[in-house]
Amino acid sequence: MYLALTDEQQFLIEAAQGTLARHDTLEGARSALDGAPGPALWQTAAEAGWTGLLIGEDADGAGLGAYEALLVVEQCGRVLADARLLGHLAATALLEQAGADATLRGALATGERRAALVDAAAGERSAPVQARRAGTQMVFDGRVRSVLDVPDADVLVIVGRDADGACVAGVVDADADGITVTAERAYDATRLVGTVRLESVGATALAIPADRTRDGADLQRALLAAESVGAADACLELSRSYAIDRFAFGRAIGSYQAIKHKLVEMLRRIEGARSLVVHAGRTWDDDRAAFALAANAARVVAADALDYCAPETIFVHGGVGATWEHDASLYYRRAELARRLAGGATVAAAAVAAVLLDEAHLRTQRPDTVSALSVG
Amino acid sequence: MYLALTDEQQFLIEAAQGTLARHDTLEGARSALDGAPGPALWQTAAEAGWTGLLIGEDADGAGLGAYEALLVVEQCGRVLADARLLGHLAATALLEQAGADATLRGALATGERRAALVDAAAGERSAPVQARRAGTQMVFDGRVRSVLDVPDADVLVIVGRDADGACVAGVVDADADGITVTAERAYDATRLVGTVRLESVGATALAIPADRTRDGADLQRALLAAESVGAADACLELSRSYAIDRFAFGRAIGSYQAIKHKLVEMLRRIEGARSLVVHAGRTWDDDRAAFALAANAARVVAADALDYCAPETIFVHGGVGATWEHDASLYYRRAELARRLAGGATVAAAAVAAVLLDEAHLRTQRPDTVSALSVG
Amino acid sequence: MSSSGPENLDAFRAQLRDWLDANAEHAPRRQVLAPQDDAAVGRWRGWQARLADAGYAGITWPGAYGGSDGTPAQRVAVEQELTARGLSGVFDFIGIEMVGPTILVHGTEEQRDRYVHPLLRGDETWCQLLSEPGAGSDLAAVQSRARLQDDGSWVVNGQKVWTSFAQHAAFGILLARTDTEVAKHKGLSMFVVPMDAEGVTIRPLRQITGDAEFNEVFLDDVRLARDSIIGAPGEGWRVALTMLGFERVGVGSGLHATPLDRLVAAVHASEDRDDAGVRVRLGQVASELLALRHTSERVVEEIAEGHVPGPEAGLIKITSVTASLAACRLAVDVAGPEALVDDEWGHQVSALPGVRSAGGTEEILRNLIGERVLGLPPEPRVPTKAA
Amino acid sequence: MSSSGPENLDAFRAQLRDWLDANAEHAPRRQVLAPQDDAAVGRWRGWQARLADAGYAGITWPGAYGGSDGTPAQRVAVEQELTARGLSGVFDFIGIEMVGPTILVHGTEEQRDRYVHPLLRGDETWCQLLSEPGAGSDLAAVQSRARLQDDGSWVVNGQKVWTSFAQHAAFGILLARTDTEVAKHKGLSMFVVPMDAEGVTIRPLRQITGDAEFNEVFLDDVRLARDSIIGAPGEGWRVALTMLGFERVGVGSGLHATPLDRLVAAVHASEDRDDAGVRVRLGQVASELLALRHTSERVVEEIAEGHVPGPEAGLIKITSVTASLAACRLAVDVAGPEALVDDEWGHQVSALPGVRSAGGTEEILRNLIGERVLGLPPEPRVPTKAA
Repeated sequence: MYLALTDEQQFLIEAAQGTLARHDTLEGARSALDGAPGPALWQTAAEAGWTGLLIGEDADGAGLGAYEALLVVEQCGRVLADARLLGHLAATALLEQAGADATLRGALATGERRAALVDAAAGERSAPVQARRAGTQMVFDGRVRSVLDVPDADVLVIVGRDADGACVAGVVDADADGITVTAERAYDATRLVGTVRLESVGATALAIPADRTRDGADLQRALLAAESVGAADACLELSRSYAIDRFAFGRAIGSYQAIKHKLVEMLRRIEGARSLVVHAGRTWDDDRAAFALAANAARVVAADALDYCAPETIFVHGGVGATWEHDASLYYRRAELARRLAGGATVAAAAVAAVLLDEAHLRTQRPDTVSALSVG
Repeated sequence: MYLALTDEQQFLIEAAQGTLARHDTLEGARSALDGAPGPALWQTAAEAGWTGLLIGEDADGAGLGAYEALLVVEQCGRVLADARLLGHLAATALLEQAGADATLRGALATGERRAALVDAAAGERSAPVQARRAGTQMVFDGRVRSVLDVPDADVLVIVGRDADGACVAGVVDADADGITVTAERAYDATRLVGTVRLESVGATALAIPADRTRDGADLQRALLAAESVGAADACLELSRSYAIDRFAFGRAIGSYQAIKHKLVEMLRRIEGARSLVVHAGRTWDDDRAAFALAANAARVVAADALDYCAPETIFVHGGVGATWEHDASLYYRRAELARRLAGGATVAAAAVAAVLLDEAHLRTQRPDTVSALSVG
Repeated sequence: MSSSGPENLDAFRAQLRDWLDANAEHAPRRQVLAPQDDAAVGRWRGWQARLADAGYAGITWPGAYGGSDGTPAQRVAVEQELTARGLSGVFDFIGIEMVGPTILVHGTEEQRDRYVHPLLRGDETWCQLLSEPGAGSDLAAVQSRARLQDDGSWVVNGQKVWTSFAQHAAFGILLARTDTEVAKHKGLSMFVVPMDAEGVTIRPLRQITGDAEFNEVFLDDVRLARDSIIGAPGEGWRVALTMLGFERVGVGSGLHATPLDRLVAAVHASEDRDDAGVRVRLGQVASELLALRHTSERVVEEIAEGHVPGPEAGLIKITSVTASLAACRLAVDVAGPEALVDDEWGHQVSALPGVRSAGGTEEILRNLIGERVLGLPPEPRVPTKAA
Repeated sequence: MSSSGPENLDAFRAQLRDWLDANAEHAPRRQVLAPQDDAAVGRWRGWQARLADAGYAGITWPGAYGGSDGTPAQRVAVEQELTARGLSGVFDFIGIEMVGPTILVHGTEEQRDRYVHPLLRGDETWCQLLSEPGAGSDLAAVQSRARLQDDGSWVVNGQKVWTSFAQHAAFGILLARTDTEVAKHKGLSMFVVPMDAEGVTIRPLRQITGDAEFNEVFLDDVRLARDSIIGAPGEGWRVALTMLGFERVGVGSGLHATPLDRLVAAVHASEDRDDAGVRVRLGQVASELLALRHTSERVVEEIAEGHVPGPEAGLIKITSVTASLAACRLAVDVAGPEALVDDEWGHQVSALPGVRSAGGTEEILRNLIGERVLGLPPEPRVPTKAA
């Protein structure tokens, strides 16, 4: 509902739906649980131009903004397609911002190579990745768990903290000395996550202002939010169809308030989350300083929306919803893992509070500061 | 439901209901909001023998246990009667445990004098009350906010921490030097709460083992839990009657699942809370070391139960539930204030975690320790 | 003001800002709930007249009746600029959002001439006489009777509840039963009632806050002129649906929720500022409030583009109440129980439960959205009978 | 064992403890869900036989059929002592808790002699053939047909779902329609089906965990002997109600929820042990688990005192699932997402959503309790027609 998209955005969505429809991604998600290889979506993403969405036209990218990336990823989430875009898009956003080497960006834009983001900020509880400067290089040490899309990635963008506590970023080939990537088993088998160990890894420093190095991690959270909105919406659609078709005690079960109100609650949560995803998409281009708040808030509300919709979809379906063969179980697996990735939804909530309290603190120091929040 | 009471306990409940029915406590709660004096229930409590429930028969008390006190207070909660028992019973429990002066206990048992408990543990966020020994006396310094029943109390039982961090208790007349009590305005006008300031207050030391000095605060939380169960049960009864009598769109509203399932949810929460109140009552006599866990868990679940039942009772009633004249609003005021008293339900949850994690810690030190929790 | 387009809107907004710079001193500050004292109400009505005279009230209404022939986008711009400055809009939102548009649609030319312009300026304010003790959300069950007299006038008897601002209103818009022989919703008609007519008694109904935001209104043999009916006899249900449709469009509630900056300031000022649990809770509540704000903005954009939002816009009300209540409760938790009796948070804690049922219970709203938006089948019908 | 009273109970318990000291080595450990491998099942069935031979299964059943003529309090004592040691009880709880008592009530003398004792020992285990794809919670809508043959035997066709342990069962208890000319619930009858009969096909139904806890059972022209009917033809609904009543008494679920000590150990072992927010969450979840435990204990006490708990005991199941799920989710949150794929927590995260709908959806349970316990009016009836 509440659509306010440009024609180009609408076209992007429809093209994504068409592209994804060529794969049976749900059956792929199920068979992957039994060890079968999932559908090879990376090539599809490359052909559709998604791999280069955030890379400039100077390097064969589409030169689009986060909003378009979020719209594509929402469609992927709807059918549980994982094209390894969450790591790649977050990493390429930082490379683009740093104006990194055009050859590298070109290879990433066309999908010839695949990138992932290694940022301990994605898991606030981990010890931060340590960074020190050595000539023109940054040297990184540390260990980060459950990094999205990192197994088999070709290029790593690493974010760490230097001795002064400032955030710095670097880029390095994934097979460079000192990098060990171990794949983790994932509850949602569409996912590719791994633990990264960095031992004196020398990387090319990226020229990004300190207050913008977290944009990659925040973008990854916004992408997770968009994906969750898509998945939650698919849950609502599954539930809606079943509630109309299934009869119990002489009536369609959707005529009972218990079911009907539950579905409306799904809709309410999805609409709230979607509003924040849209808002995050817009701030990326229009007001980057506000992006962190928007992205983390989107992450919180979207994770809660999917967290509600996925298990309730099982319950609406009664016993059949809890069977292996039913798609509801796949969305449930998606929900349970997704809310814990990139540091988890709780860390995103803490990040929202941190932005707001830091701003309040500044206001008490300089009472004349006008806050974006004073509106409303 | 699930009654498993002795005949004596059943009699105590019925007697309490009869006694309380002689006052229009709900109308009293409403008119108190406009500044009218509430019903004078202290005398009633004294005549019913409730003031001496926890005081030994050697000092004219009933010599009963916490279970009986909880049952009486549950009945008070049901009709929003506040007889100032929460401060008095918690304070007298510590005096009884210490074998304090029989004359003092006798005056408290008969209701001639009224006691209150001043324990900063009731509000974990407050700085603790400082205690030091001076001869046979304890000297207390500190400030505690929102102390139950402390305005106009005659006797204060104070719990503080000495320089070693150990809990110690003392008793003192409320008009002693160095004590300042300021009444606070209360959202639920049946309540009497105040801020206590202690400046070098000399008090008679109470001989209570350090690990039992918190029993008073824990008992107060259990009493709040019992009271909340009574209030929540009354909310369910209000809602139930209305749901049966009120028709909308040609049907009693209780026939709609949205209303029916809400009322069943009230029942579910109330029964869970009641089980913990019963359990807390039993452990007081049977297994005092387990009382802290039981009392704080009861507090958490009962606060949540009332927190659910009171506003939902307003909503079940539609617009009329939100009017000044309707009793639902009085239970809502009770819920909002009660969950924040004695440190608040969140502090009780933290206390539950502390008990469990401390025990887990001990188990890792001495793996052969058998935990009460290993059952089930 | 009749042409639209972004350039025109920028010019409109610039002009509006200049006007506000010059006139804001006359505006009452925006408050969560309207104050009940007469002086404050008088000042607020004066501000409405000033807005109307400058063309900033009834923006989309026809110029012939005092409106500005403007666009929905301009209406939204006024709302945004007022909100940004923390200023109130019109006093009589019932008149402006619901009664005025309804009279414009269903009223006679004489009725439009008589009522619309004084309504717009706040010279005559309005109240709704719809709900009854036995018919809250279920308006088709209305029992108030209007009996046609031989001279074409009507005599009304009945009781209404949940009437906001009845004590200030010049007129009420009344739903009454004119025919008991037909199916429930077919026997209703809509009337204009002068609130000073003989037989009208207003009894304030106190809310949990202690304020009397609503009233009960008793109608005892109230005589109404022949031309006081809006639409034809028996068309009352259709007129009421039109009016409730306008209520839904009067979104706004999402923009009027608990201000996030005040919640953040409350946590910042408290001892719990650095408590990990409190920070996560703040982040969750703040995210909900932000979701609410941006959902409201999305709906406002829709309207600005000329779309009429679907019933799902009603979900904003649910989120508004739940998120605002969560915000208030967090603020009280960090400030301590005494905050329950202050004006900043305590008043809202008392007011919000009543807001949830205002304009129909949440259950009715969820039924409506489940059936109209999600296409779920209705409950089985229980045979209805006329009262 | 026929006399009761506390002294007798103490003696009973002492004797039981001695017996457990000597026999516990043969008992499988208590687990949240039953294992599916044949060796484990065999061992568990052996333990059931041992319990039965010692008089610790079917305690309240008549001695004539292998029971112990004992009291409900003794039955509770056995449950408590097993739980305290972390030991499993009987393997075939469907047989012991539901089928056995139903045959004792509605079966013929011949049926009791034939079925009850092997059932008690676990020599022959049982499954339920009640739910169907089109009749989950709504059993009266069962479509499986049993047609009477000229020789008095029956031929059954149909499909059943949610059948636990069908692959191990010697017999199933089957609800089928024997008369399509009467109102829905009047045309049903209950039968005993040998699971190795020709025409019976068992298809495992995998759950989210990946395990096949349930099965679909297809019945194609399955011929049943004349004496396989339990009760009279057309009495199936009454027999089913009796059986579901016994199910409700088989409380237990609250005692089998996520073990609190393991949750506490998980938090204690994590980096988040000192995080204020995590501690509050642990306190809340732990309090819910404790409420669940003590509510279960209260119901068990009721039973021990000879009362039959009301339908509200079913609420324990709801709390059990919600509190257990909250506990598992907290444990995974502190341990990290990899814990989702381990056996300790991940298996439960997968299993619990299915438990919630097992034995009827939560909506049905809430309707039942709302109507039977709170006395709320039922939904309006939709006219039913026979299949």
